[in-house]
Amino acid sequence: MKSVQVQYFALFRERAGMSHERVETDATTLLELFNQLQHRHGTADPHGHCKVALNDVMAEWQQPFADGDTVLFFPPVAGG
Amino acid sequence: MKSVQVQYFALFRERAGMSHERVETDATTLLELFNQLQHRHGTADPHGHCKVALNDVMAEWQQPFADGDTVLFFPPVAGG
Amino acid sequence: MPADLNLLPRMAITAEAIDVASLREQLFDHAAGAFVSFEGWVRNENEGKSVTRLAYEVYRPLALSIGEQIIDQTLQHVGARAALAVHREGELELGGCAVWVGVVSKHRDEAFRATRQIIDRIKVELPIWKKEFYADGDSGWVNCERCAAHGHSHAELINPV
Amino acid sequence: MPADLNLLPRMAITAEAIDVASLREQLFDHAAGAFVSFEGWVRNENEGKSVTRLAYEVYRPLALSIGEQIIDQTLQHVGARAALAVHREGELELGGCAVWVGVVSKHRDEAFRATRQIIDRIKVELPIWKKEFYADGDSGWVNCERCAAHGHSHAELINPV
Repeated sequence: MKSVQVQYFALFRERAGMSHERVETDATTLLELFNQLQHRHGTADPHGHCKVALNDVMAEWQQPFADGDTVLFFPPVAGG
Repeated sequence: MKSVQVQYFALFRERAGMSHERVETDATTLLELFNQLQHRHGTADPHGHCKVALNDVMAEWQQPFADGDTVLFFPPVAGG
Repeated sequence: MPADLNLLPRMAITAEAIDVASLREQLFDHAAGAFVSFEGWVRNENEGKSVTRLAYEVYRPLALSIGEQIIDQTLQHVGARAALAVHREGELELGGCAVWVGVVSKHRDEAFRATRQIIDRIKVELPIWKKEFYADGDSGWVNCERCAAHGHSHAELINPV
Repeated sequence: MPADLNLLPRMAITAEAIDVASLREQLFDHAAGAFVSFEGWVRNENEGKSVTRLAYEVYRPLALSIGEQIIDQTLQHVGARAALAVHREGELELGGCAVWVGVVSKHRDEAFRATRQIIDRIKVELPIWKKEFYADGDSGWVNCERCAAHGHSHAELINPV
């Protein structure tokens, strides 16, 4: 089991009712972690819509992560 | 013979040493008038380079003109 | 292209009104013949709904680093001389300036192209989210333009939460 | 497109410094989501020669009427909401703003395209002539961009008179 810091933004933050939490997980990829947390962010499939960052660097959904990492889940952006 | 007011601009004005003059002419088109005044503006062929206006409306070189008209000869423009 | 102007950082996020006059002055450059700027203003209508105000949420660390990278890549790719960009966070009223991008270049084509590329990328790459508040009392998070362009259905996401 | 703003005339020629802040404010419009502006600045170099200042000669009656027509046609053609343009006449120093064009539209694509079309046409259609003064003491009338693009030889015209 790994322990990671998860941060939720915008719609995800509102749905989760929190901006961040510490999560214990056996997920190996960021996609697995995202799916395990569907009860928080409410989204079944992030592909093409949502983005993920690992320790303040944009990441791929299939990327692994390590104990102690910080994972940021971004719903579709809309700047400007 | 027709009597017309001719106005010179920018390079044409400097070459002619005047901004305008009254010209008596037997020319039938604006191009003929332009060519008759080559000793003023110093340009052999206006096509594709220079423009002409008749009574404050852009005109064609082959256009005729009438006694009392005002003719404006424009060297190549360069706004902006 | 020479980088005479020392403008780093070139991407900023601010909770205050954007000072467009000051930004323009920072780009003054006697070797530049063209200046193009873009501003995004809060419009009173979106997709048929009457908008009364909006709020931006920004994740600053990545918005700043990605914005800087976008400006850097665009200047090199297009060959413009310098650029600055600022995005608001927090609440904005109708008519407010939400984002400003300015570019100077020797000739105008480069300034137009760089300004367009920078704003196009800011809108889809920076971690910034827009919540619109409507005249009927509803509110909702606006989806990214890229998704809209691809024709995806985002019914679940544009509903007010 | 609705024309809520009463901006006529939209083309101006001025012998004073162009007040860009005031022009921008005239375009404020709650139905506009995008504002694009272009400025032409006096550059310190042209075609390899060091420029120290320049002077514009303008034939106002036709510059104003043709400018108005260009803006009118562009707004209709592109579908932008409103536009203003101002061109300087007389002498300008390095860095001075020689021409300003601003456009507002609902979405940004229209504002970018309209601004570009208006400045492109202003530069080749308005009866405006630019005389450059060089560091070596020479001066010369600059040829129109269209002619340059067509590759015509204008040796007789760019020589100082």
